[in-house]
Amino acid sequence: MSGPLLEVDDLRVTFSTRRGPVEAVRGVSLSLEPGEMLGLVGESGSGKSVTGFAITHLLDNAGRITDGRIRFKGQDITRAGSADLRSLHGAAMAMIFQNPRAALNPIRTVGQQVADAILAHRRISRSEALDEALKLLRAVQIRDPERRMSAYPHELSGGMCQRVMIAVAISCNPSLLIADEPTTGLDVTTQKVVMDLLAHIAAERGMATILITHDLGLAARYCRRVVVMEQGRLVEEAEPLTLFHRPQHPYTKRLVAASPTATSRIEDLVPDGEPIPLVEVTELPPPPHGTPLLLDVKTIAKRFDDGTLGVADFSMTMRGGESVGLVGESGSGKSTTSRMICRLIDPSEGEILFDGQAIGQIPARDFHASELRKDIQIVFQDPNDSLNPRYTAFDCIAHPLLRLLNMRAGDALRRRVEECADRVGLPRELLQRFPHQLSGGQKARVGIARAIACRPRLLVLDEPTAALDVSVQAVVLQLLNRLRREDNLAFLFVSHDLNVVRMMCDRTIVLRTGVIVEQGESRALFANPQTEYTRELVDAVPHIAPPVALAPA
Amino acid sequence: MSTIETSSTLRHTAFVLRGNPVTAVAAGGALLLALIAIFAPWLAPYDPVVSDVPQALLPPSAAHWAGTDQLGRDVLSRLIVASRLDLTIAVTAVAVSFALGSVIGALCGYSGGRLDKAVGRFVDVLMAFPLFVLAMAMVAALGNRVENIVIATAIINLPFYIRFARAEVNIRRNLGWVEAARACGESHVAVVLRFLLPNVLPAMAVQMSLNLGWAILNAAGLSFIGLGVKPPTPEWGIMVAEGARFISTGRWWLVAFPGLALMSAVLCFNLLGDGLRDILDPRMRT
Amino acid sequence: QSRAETLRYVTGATVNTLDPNIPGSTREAFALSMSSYDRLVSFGRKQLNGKWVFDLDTITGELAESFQVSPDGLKITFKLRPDAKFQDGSPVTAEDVKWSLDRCVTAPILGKAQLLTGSLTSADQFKVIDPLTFEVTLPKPDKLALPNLATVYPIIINSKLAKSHATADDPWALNWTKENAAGSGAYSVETFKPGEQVIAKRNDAWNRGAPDKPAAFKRLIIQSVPEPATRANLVERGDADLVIDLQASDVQSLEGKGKLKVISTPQYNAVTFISMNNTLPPFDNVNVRRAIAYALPYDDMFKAALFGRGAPLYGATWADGKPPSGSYPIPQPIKLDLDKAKAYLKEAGMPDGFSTTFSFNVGQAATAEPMAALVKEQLGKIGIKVDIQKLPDAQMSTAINEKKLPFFIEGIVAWLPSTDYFYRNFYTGKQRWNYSSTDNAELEKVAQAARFEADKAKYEEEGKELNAIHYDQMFQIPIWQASQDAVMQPTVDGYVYQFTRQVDYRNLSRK
Amino acid sequence: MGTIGATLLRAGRRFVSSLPALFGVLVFTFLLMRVLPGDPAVFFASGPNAGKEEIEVIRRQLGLDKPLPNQLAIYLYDVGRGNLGRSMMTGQAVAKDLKERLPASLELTLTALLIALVSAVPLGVLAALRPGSLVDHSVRLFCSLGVCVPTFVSGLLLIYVFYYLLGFAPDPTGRIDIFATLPPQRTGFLIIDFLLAGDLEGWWAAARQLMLPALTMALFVIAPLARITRASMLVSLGSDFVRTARSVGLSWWRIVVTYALRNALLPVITIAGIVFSTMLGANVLVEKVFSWPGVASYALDALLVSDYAPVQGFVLLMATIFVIVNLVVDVLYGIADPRATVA
Ligand SMILES: Nc1ncnc2c1ncn2[C@@H]1O[C@H](COP(=O)(O)OP(=O)(O)OP(=O)(O)O)[C@@H](O)[C@H]1O
Ligand SMILES: Nc1ncnc2c1ncn2[C@@H]1O[C@H](COP(=O)(O)OP(=O)(O)OP(=O)(O)O)[C@@H](O)[C@H]1O
Ligand SMILES: [Mg+2]
Ligand SMILES: [Mg+2]
Repeated sequence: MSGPLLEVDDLRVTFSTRRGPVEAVRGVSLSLEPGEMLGLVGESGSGKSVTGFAITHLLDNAGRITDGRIRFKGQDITRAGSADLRSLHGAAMAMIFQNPRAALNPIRTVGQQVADAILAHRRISRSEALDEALKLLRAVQIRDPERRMSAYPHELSGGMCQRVMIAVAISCNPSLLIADEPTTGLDVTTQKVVMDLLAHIAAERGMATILITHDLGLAARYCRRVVVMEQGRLVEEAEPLTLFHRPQHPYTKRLVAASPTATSRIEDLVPDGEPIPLVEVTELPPPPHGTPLLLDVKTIAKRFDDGTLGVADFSMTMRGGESVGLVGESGSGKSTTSRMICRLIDPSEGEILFDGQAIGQIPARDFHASELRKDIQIVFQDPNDSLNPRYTAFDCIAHPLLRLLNMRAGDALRRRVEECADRVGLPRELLQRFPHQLSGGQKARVGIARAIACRPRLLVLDEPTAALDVSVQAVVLQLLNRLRREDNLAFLFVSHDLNVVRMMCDRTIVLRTGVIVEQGESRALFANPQTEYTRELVDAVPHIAPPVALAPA
Repeated sequence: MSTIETSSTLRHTAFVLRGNPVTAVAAGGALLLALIAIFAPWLAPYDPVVSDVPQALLPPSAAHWAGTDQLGRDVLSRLIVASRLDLTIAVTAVAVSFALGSVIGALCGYSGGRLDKAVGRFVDVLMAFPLFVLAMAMVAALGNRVENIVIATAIINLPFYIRFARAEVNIRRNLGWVEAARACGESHVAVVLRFLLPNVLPAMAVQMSLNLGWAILNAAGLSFIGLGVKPPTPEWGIMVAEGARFISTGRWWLVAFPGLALMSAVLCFNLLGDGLRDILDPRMRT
Repeated sequence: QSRAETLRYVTGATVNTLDPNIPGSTREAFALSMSSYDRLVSFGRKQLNGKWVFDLDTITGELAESFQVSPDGLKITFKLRPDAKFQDGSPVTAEDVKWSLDRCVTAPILGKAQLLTGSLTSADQFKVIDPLTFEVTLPKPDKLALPNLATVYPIIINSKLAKSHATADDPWALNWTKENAAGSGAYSVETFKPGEQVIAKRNDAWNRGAPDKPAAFKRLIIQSVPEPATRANLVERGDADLVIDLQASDVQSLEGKGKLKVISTPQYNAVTFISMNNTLPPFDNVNVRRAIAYALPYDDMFKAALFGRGAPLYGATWADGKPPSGSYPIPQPIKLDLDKAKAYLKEAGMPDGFSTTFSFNVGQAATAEPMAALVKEQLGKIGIKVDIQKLPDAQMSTAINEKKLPFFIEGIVAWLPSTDYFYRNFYTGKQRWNYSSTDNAELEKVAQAARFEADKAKYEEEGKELNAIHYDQMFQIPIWQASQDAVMQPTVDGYVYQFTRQVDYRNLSRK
Repeated sequence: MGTIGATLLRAGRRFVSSLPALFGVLVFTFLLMRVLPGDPAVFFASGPNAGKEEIEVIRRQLGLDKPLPNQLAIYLYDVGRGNLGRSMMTGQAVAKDLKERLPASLELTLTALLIALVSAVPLGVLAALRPGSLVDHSVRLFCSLGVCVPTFVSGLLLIYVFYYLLGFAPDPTGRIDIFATLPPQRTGFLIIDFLLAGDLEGWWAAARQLMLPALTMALFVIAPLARITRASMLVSLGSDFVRTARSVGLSWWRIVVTYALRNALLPVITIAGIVFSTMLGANVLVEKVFSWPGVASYALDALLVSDYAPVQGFVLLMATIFVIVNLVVDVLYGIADPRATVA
């Protein structure tokens, strides 16, 4: 075969929506050589997925290719009919989706699903197809594939599901694979394994791959060439190293800066952002001797009604103004711990002292009436569901003031709310909006404003930026950092992004299945992990480095 | 709420209606029904209860657009006046079961545990009853007054609302904003009543509008077996039930017109219910 | 047997027991028992206004070949038919008769209260003379003794068969007879599905029919179809042979089409009332009752509820204001006259009227509902506010029994419709059937005297006296005798209106 | 397979846990009946001259002379022994009556449900394939029409048109033409018994008889079924796994049926279960109109005359069926949805 495998020329995609047409992709051109892995990065909503769907003709009914051409193996497939599409799909190009569990039919065994895909393109008997499927499962390195053939997706872990998904996608040996954020939602450790597998298979079978991701580090690690998208346009195309070290386009520059790396500092995340008075993290004034610990958690444990042990034997201390990180893989008990400390759920055992007062014994049911309620506040993981859909931003921020400080509606309240909004950088005119009218970053700010409205002394942050874009994350992190310094807030910062924790926290606690495996001063801990588990976590974090995986073999 | 909210609600509603002509028609129909019910006494061309036996069982004519019944009463007038009672029965019955059911269901869904189990048992008992028989028995026991028909209809609807509210609250109870409300110092009860409940109402409102039609039919069924509203009060269900007796003698207007009235009311409510889903869903707004 | 030899009869109610004595038996059960069992005697028939109806005054033998009343009227001797056989082939003997009648007056069954009205109260009164001779002794001569033996209850049961199913708890085998017929009647029950249908086969050995022949139809299908409109459809399409209890409007239309035979007879032994409880204020005031009697829209009710099908009992003119006849019921000289009604109300001291409730039962809704609406409307015109109450049947009978209803629609049926029987059973005593709760010493005295009155002329006089008291006191308002409409295929012949207000299948044949 | 075992286990556990509800129904009905103002003794002592004495006799027979707690205890004891009492109305043991009539009701309800499902599912799918289209609107309209007409009216109309005017349908008098010979009773379901007896003519007669009433009932429940089918079909058509199926080029049929529809049917199963139980109790009016010898009309008649035992028996039967249907739904669900067994 000669010439590029795929050529996209000035592709435009328009969606007809309630408010008229929306042009999601506005003139994208790219080309892909056989066997190449191309990274497609950009922020949420920049049109990455739509580009992928347009190429594979999987757009919603509402979407239409309005202009441009797609050539595949030299053939124009822009307006391919449904018959052509059927042979194209799967056999020639395939797609892997973000949430593997949802992408698999929940009531069909994975073996059958792989076989379905095979049978769609090959005239063989079902039992032959099943044999073939078994081979594929083996190829994607599923342990014990014979048994897994008759498993349902819910019986598999996320990583396994993604492997099955890959098996489905490669079942007919397509020459083009489009992987749309294949590892978002997976653990850092799983993410690495899955990506390695994908790269390996693509290389082995000579499949060209487009890797769609918003994680620059990931793209850098696996791709030779990366294109950057912004608002439906390609803004830059380069080799990863070039891109990271010498970004040309301002957008790319912002993106690169915002991506936390093993060495970045919070101050660096937003190059042209608002200037923040720099205070050295390590130079916190040592607490005067004799002041009680702000938080003293003594061997708390949480046993759920169904018997699962969420957290066991967890102890920690915090001083005022200190920032402690809590990391661990999914399900390790981070949220459970933070909710117990926040007194939203009751610990089954142990004691919690706040500012010297025992609060562990006050039932969570009654804690809302406690004096200390306003001193411990929480910021939630997903900004989308952390705001009451029926409250405006103003109402959200005013809520704790009304309840906890007994303020009355009126000028004083308005001023206080506006002040909070100002502090988190939320434009005042957004205060009258409802959550669905706010962007993710704006919602996160409202959530933070609400949490700091009562001037708490301890702020628990449960993955406050996990659902945000890197650039938004950068701004939010910076904001949090500033607030902390200004108010001498103590942070309990929960996250699974080690780079973020390293930047934000003085100390870090590593949790695994509800038990502390390691803790210590953040930089030291990450530079020199003591346990295997922590080392794995650290290693799995994608770094911007030469693409090792695809180094010419 | 603020004026911004109201005007945007209006705009949004108008938008949904424009995009969905069926809902628009249904909404128009429901509005018309409500108007007819309100102005019934002035709209009815004849007194609905005054008999004129020599004029009995006349087919539709210029004087009596929908014919006359067994006692020579004008069917159209009776239909118009009946709308009031029927809508009242439907609306109050549904409102009562909705009010009770949503609060009980929400509390159960939020608290879980023993309360949830106990109420769940109670709901099971109610659900296991053949509902129509339950309604009949209750009306028979309490007497067939309008209030009792309303109560019976409300009670047989109750389990559905409890379950619905319970399920809706249950999936929301661990959401961030619910915990946030608690972190803002709200007690559990306040969280349920002031935060969760308003948020599940839209989904339930849909259910409600579907039930409105059903409540009318239920009253009609009760009338058919003789446990409906007292005569000579006009009521669609009774009129249909009485008219049904005359099908075999070809007096079609006695069943056709009340049937049509019943049908259009139920249809309006049902279609409106589908549309309401779109209007009330805050996520569909911009 | 062919379709032509089968009679398919559809009805709204259902046969619920094969023994008519069981409490709760329906009219359909009565009707079936007329054919599945024999009694000692039966009523004759007569023509009235060109239609055949039962005749109370001619009693003919059924199982009895002949019977004799002693001159003092205290002994009735029956000679049984020597050829009479039960359906299992065993002969009918005086022993069986004795057991059956003993059962009727001793067991806790419906027959007991009925036979009481004929002075038949104790087993001692029944005596077996020889296998074919049977004697009944009466304490007093009673006109109604013999007719009572022709009613539904005193069925003659195959006593050996029944006794073999008796138990210590149930010496009269009631549980068994409920589901099994052990009689000598014209039809034997083939299948019995309570609430659905009964299929009966002709008993070819039965020869008590007109000129000593078995019944005409070889097979009977008695089927329950609750929806009256459907019953009308069935007979019109020829799927059913005979239907009664149709809606008046359907009968009217079927009659109009002229394709079917429609025989309408007023229910001579039944009366429909607007009833008032004479012990509850304001109906304890005779003037209030009179006011009501003149305020009812009789003609409208008759037309709207019955479509004019029946015999009105209002609007008569009594020359010199005296009852023209001593029979019961007779048309009353009352009609809608609001001025008179108002005058009576004033006299009662209630010129502005009062409020009351007016009840009827759900089972009667088809006719009662329009009546109630009209009553409410008319009474409203003289200031009486009426609240209509529609009660489920059981509730209605309970309320009537407890004498709680002030004002309601009800009806009565008498199997032995003689004047004194009506007055004694429906106007005296603290019992359910005394709807008006009448307690009138004069009436009671005359009625009791009439009971044993042998002289016909005197009896007529006493009857007139009772009717005069009734009119004067207006205990309740008899309004009409509704029509019994039987609609049948033109080929069906021999329909007779029976005291049971049901069809006697033995009378019927196909042309 | 393990999953089926687990499903059965779960179903068993669920059955045991619904026993208290059954008991509640039992007691509640008992009390409800006593609260009814009608006195069955008075009603049934209806012969002329029936006086206080007769009423007392009947009251004793019915055991109504005892204090309420004793009555309840006796009733519970009897029910425990499978004795549901006697019906005054039919003079038969209630258990026998119900046993005879239940197959009629079940046959009717199941057929109606089948008709409803067979029409509702394709309609719902059709509507979901092109949401907002004319097809979609017509389906919604058509379905709503069905819910708007009370069953007794649609029943009478169907009879009038198909029996009286056109003569297509057999006379609406129960389950089988009165002149037909019944098949030997095996299941109680006529259309099955006829098949077992190999009597095709009889089968056809029974099926024809069943058509109109089943249609009447089906019309009433098509709407909820179609609506839920449409909704869940929309959800599953928009789901990620359908997109996956499209991305690997499965055929349209396979995507719509095997992938989307099979998933969409899960909620339909649940709703169908609820619909079935409500139908069984609520087909009173249809049974009345078609002279169908089913349990519901039996209970209605009993209720109107305050005949306690049949009503109590009927309610208990319905509640039991409700529980069983729930179990069946559970088991079906467990088979159809492998995830269900995990919970
Ligand atoms: N079905 C649709 N109807 C209307 N607009 C759509 C539709 N799908 C996508 N869009 C719009 O197209 C734009 C690009 O969306 P796309 O899903 O490609 O973003 P993305 O880069 O993949 O983002 P993410 O990282 O969040 O997945 C967005 O502005 C989105 O609102
Ligand atoms: N209400 C509950 N009942 C039973 N088990 C629970 C409950 N909540 C959490 N768990 C279990 O407790 C463990 C810890 O959960 P937790 O939510 O604290 O994890 P996490 O570290 O926050 O995970 P993630 O990173 O996915 O948010 C998990 O195994 C979870 O399944
Ligand atoms: Mg995307
Ligand atoms: Mg968590």
